Amino acid sequence: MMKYSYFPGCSMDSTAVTYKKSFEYVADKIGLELFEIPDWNCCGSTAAHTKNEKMALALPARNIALSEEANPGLDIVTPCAACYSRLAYSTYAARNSEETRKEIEDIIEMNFKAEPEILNFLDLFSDPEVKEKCREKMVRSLKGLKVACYYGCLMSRPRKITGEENPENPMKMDAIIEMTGAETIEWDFKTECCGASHQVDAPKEARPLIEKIFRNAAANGADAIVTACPLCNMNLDMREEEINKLYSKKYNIPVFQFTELLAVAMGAGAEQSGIHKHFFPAFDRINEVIRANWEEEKKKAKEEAKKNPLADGPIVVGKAGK
Amino acid sequence: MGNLTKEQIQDRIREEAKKALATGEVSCVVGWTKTRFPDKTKPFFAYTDAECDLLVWNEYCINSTAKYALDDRYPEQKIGLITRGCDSRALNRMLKDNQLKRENLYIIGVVCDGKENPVCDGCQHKNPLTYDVLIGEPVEETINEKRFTEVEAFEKLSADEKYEYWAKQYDKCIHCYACRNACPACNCVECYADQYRVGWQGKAADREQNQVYGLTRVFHVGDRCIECGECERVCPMHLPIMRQTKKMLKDINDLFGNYECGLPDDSKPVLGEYKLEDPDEFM
Amino acid sequence: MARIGVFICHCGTNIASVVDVEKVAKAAMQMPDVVFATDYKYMCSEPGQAMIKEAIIEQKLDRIVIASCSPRMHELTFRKMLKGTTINPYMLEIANIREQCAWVHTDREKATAKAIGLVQMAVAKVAKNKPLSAGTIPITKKALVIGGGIAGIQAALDIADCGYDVTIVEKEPSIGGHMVMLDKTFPTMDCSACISTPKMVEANAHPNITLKTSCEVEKVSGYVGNFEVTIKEKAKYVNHDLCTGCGLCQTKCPTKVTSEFDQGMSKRSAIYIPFAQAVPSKPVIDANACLKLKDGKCGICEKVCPIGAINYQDEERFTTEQFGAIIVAIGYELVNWEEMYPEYGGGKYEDVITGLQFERLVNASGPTEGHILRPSNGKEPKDVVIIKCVGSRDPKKGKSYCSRACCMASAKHAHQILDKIPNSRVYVFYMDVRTPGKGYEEFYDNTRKDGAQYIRGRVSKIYKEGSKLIVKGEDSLLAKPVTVEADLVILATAMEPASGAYELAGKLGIAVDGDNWITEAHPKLRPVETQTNGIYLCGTCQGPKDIPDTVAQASAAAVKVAALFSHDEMETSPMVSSVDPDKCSGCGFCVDLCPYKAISLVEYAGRDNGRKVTKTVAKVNEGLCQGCGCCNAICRTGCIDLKGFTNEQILKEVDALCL
Amino acid sequence: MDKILNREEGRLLAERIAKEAGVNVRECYQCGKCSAGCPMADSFDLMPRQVIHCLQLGDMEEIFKSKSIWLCASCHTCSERCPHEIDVATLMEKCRIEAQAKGYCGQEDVKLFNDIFTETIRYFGKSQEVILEGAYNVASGHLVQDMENVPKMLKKGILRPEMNTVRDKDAIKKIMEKTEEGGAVK
Amino acid sequence: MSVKKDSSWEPVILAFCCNWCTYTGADTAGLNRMKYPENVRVIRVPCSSRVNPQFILRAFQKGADGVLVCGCHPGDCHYATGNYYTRRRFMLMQRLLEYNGIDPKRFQAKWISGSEAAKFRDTVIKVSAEIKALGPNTKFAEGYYAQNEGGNE
Repeated sequence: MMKYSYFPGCSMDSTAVTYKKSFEYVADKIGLELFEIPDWNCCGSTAAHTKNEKMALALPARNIALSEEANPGLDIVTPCAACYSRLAYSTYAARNSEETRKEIEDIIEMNFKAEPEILNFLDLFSDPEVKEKCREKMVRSLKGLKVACYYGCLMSRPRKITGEENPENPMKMDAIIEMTGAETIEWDFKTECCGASHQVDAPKEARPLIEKIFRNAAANGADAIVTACPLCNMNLDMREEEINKLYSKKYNIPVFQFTELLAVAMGAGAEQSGIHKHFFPAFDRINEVIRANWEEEKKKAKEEAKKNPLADGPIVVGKAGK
Repeated sequence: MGNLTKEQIQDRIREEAKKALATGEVSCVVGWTKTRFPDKTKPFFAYTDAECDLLVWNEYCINSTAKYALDDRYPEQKIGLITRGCDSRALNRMLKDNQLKRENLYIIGVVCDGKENPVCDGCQHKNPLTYDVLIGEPVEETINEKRFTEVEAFEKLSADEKYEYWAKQYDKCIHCYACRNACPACNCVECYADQYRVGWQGKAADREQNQVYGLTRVFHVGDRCIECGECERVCPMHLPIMRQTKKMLKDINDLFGNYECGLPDDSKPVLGEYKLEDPDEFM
Repeated sequence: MARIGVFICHCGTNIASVVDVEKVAKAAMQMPDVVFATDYKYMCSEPGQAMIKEAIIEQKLDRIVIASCSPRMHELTFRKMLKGTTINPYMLEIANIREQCAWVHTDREKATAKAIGLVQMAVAKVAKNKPLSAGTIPITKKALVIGGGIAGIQAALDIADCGYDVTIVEKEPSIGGHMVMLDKTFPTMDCSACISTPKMVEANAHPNITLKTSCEVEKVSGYVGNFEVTIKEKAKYVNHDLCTGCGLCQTKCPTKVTSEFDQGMSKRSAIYIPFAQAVPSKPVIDANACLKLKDGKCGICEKVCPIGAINYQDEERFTTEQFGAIIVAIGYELVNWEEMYPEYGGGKYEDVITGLQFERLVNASGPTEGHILRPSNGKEPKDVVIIKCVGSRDPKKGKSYCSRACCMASAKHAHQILDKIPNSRVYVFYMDVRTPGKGYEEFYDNTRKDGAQYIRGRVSKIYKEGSKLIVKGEDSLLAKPVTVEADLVILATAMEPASGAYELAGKLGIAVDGDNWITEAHPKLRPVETQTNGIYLCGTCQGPKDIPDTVAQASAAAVKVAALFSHDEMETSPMVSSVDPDKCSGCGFCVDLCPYKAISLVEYAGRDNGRKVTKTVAKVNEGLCQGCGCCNAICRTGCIDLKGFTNEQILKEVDALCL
Repeated sequence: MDKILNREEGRLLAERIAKEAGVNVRECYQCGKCSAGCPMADSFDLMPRQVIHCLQLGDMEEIFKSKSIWLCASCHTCSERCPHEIDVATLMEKCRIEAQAKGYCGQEDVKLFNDIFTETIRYFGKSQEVILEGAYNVASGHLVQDMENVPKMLKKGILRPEMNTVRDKDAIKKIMEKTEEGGAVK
Repeated sequence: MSVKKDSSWEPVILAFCCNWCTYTGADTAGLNRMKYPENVRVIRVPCSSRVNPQFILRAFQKGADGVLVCGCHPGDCHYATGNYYTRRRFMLMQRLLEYNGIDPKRFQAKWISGSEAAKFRDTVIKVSAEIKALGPNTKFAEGYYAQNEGGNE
């Protein structure tokens, strides 16, 4: 059953345009049924739990309660690591203390049973059925692209919330990316913090965290970093150029959402995957890989039986392209 | 009930009893015979063919035959026993307690069709579980949902109500040990209660001695009780003895998992084993 | 009629200041069967004991009660005293009126009343005491040592030198254990192999020692002085009676697998002698690697063996032998740090190694012939980080205990690196430095003087950038996060009990603690004994320790064995259970219950219905019974009874309580 | 003047905070693994390890006035790696909330950003990144921060001028008001 | 039931203590001069598993107001497994007594190790106070019935 209650989160409607486009493309391809939670609100993010614990529990709880009402029996998926963490926290707190659950109900003035499981997109795409569907839809190979999967903090830690068995070296995204033919590298900053929550209010202190991530990715030979969170992605993508300037580096590592790579491998063009909308140029890199693979296929095909080349060639840049 | 009429069963019993005696290996067959009261039978030892024809089967065949096997723990010849479900569980009990040897027994199992005995209403095993020859087709086993309802109700009383109740009961007890003598789980060679010199308890039939006997008895048979109800049936003062033993059985079921005695498996009495993960209330 | 004497001790003022001892003595005189009662300053003193002995004669006492300190204190003293009198040593009961009365109460009146009550209980009990005498059992004067590391070797040599036979069972193909893998030993920097191999050779050559390598203990039954042990000898595929140890086979063997002895840092052949100084210096075939045994191909060793000692049909064998005592010396293993610490790379970096791997690396007979080289590229490291407490003192990821030897081992490694690699830098991340041992602190001092930089803090992460390992820690004395770019990282990994320790303890019927270390009988006073008589322990199977402590413990265990063997037979405690066969129903309930397997069902000529019959009844093996009384409480007839704590005695005590 | 360690008040407060976090700070043996793995520790004036030490001592003043509790990114690396399973991150958070209630602020910009963030939630129900960044830049005086990215965003259609808000605004307001009445969850 | 509330009344409490853990713990309590009520009397047994349930009935019969059975913590038994049997036995015993009208506070089992002197003291203080609050035990007590001519207790 590929039916889920869907909590997009605030970023999905604004900055995470590439995530949104590519996910919608993939969801459509594989026939995912998503029911957006009606009139959802912000999860409160870092700000709420920095200021007020009850607020941090109640804001996400309203969304869960709405979901229980509108989409009964469905688990909730959310693309954002922060939203995921906050929703999961509320669920955890309510499941572990009846008193807390009641208190939250009193605050939000709704029934709140904390029944649905909270899933992030990596959980969603690790579902065997979803994975199988994805695999069926692959038409291009991203072979030759060396990818560093970046998970960030909130999908890995704390363990009691995420259920991640190995928060030092998670493998869910790697397994998803491998379906596209891209190669995932072993590196050491999969779950190191990128400092997204402090990039605005404490830039001086937080910028080095980004640099370290790029440094380790580069040192381990990554062509690209892949994320599964709008905040991680924007933080790395938007600031790569600045980092290069600030630290006199020449990192040339585009930062994709994992859904973009899935979409591209399923045959999406730029407009459909949003791949050309990155701050740091990402389009060319992926196109090179696809072209190389395509030409090799073509050569092979010619050599073998002079059959027609594959239907899907390199991406044709739409009118919004460069 | 079953596929045979009472008369047919009776005929088959007599036939099997004669067959058993004819082999020469079996010295006698224990069953029931009629008395001068139409609604009573008595236990009966058939040594000859003629005596076999006196064996009866009707709804008044109530006494347990199994315990008679203990009369001769070291028989020179096999003892034949007419055995219902409850008797066979009693035999299993005594076999597990090493009081009998299976090879000394010739068991004629009869699928029971219920007796004029209130305890039969809750019977979960009408089919004999151990036998050499079986009379009647096995019937489907039932589960007694009300196994512990009486105990559960009694548990709800206040401490003083419970005590008062039992005190009154034990005031009646005349210390006759009929319950012990009828019980298949009471199979010691020499009962502790007869060992006056050690000083386990006094001889007097007063409330305190009766209480101590009553509770000690629960501990001695509680994890071996096959719920045949013989103790209560033979009690001349009509003490609700089963209400005590069933309490222990219920607690065992609650604390250590499903438990029923007298089945032909290799389970041990609960107090003779332990599990590391047993609940611990004594921290 | 019993004639009981009661003796109330003042214990100086310890008892007398709270309890009115004279009043207790007076009250005792009124108790049934008491014919004499008195008080005295110190009952345990010479004059006190003399007074008791005198009273026994004068008053014709046949049993006594002493009200004094805890029986755990002086019960033995007074029993010994009674040995020289007309009274059996077990016709004694002690009322504990010090620890459990005078010391815990302040109200003189109430305390005195309680003391009288306690005396009353003891009087009631002693009236039912019976004379007991200790039995004797013969002793098989042959010891089994399980484990052929330095602990086992030392213990075996000491026992053998006392003139007794010893068998060493070792699961590996050679004895030697961990010590022979080490390069140097702290703090003296002796060559470890040079001091341990002579012991190995001596053990092999000793006329009283039998070596059984590639063997494991399969089953143990019996009791002190008379253990029956089944030993499993694994298939070696080489007839060691024929083999001369020429080693031709291992040079010709085409299959190479990683060497256990070199901690995975070199290769060995499928038919192999584990290391150059191995004892016995004869090869075995590794069935998991050998082509012939796996696929039926190859067979080269058989062809080249000049003696025909190769036997591919070899099978495991079981032998059963009698032993009088067993020493457990199965040692330790290092924890699997790769699983515990993904943040240290979880094993994916070749240049992150354990201390034991470093020992092989720095050893002249090791894979690099003693040159410290980075496993990844064979180059000499300049910046080396040593991390302590990897798996130790880490209740979440590893073990909560301190592994004791690593502080010194790490200091040694730091010293060796600084000594062997000019211009090298060593950083030691530590939380505490523990050097309790002779010459240890001085050694640590010197290591620091050599230039080892100690940094107080636990390392949080190791990762790789380029060819360097980035080690992230906090310098907690600076209160600053610090980073070291290292070429080599050595982890001082925790010790844990050898695999199979738990199972072996089960076979032997001895206890292990929560971490599976074998538990000693008493942490202070019986450190090399186990709770089972006749089974001793030594070395790291009891807990992490270094070589000096291990060897000392081994000799201590050997003395215990020698002391046991110095008698032809031994006394057993008479306070054991026994069965009244006439009352016993033979239900066998007690048999399964007994933790020592001391009870069995036996045939007994009894009577039933006036007829002679052969009954089946329970019988207690007094050599095995430890006197716990578990069987007593479960026996419905009460026919099994613990001497010294009989049903009758305890019931009388209970009765006396409430008089 | 020397720090006086045996002050009851701070100790009781520290004990309460630790209890709320479900942590026994006495288990900490100051190994420093938390600080060593902390991504923000370079900017901390008090190492996470020292925060725990102050909690052990009951020296809350030191914690409340520190920057560290504000700069903590709640990445939970410390809690994950602690050998004694001390939830350092949650303690940091509890200390920060407590400090705020007591009127301390070791890092004005962080507080400001969080305040603006919660205000946007109060009024719109959803986070408004444009308003958030703009309001923060004006309020903090960092006028040009991140502004170089704005034209790019507009050009690529990443930022849209239209507003995204919750329909049931009262519900959100009520949640905010109700939660601001009380403090920590029991 | 009316219990004469005589303030000077002290309960009689019997404690069966295993030699290796609780008896040692009680000795240690003495060694450390800890204070607890006088009304507890210890009977030393080698192991808590030596305690026959009949001893407890006997104690109540002879007028004990409370009975304690103390042994090593499960897993720490000197004889390896004895206290696991103790645990089963006395969980059932406590329930059976309750079923017969005896307050479960009057019969308790506790695990107290040799080093837990303070736990021994605290247990005695607590149990003693609990039983004092319950008043004298008349149920099962020998002679009580005869004296009171079957009167209501």
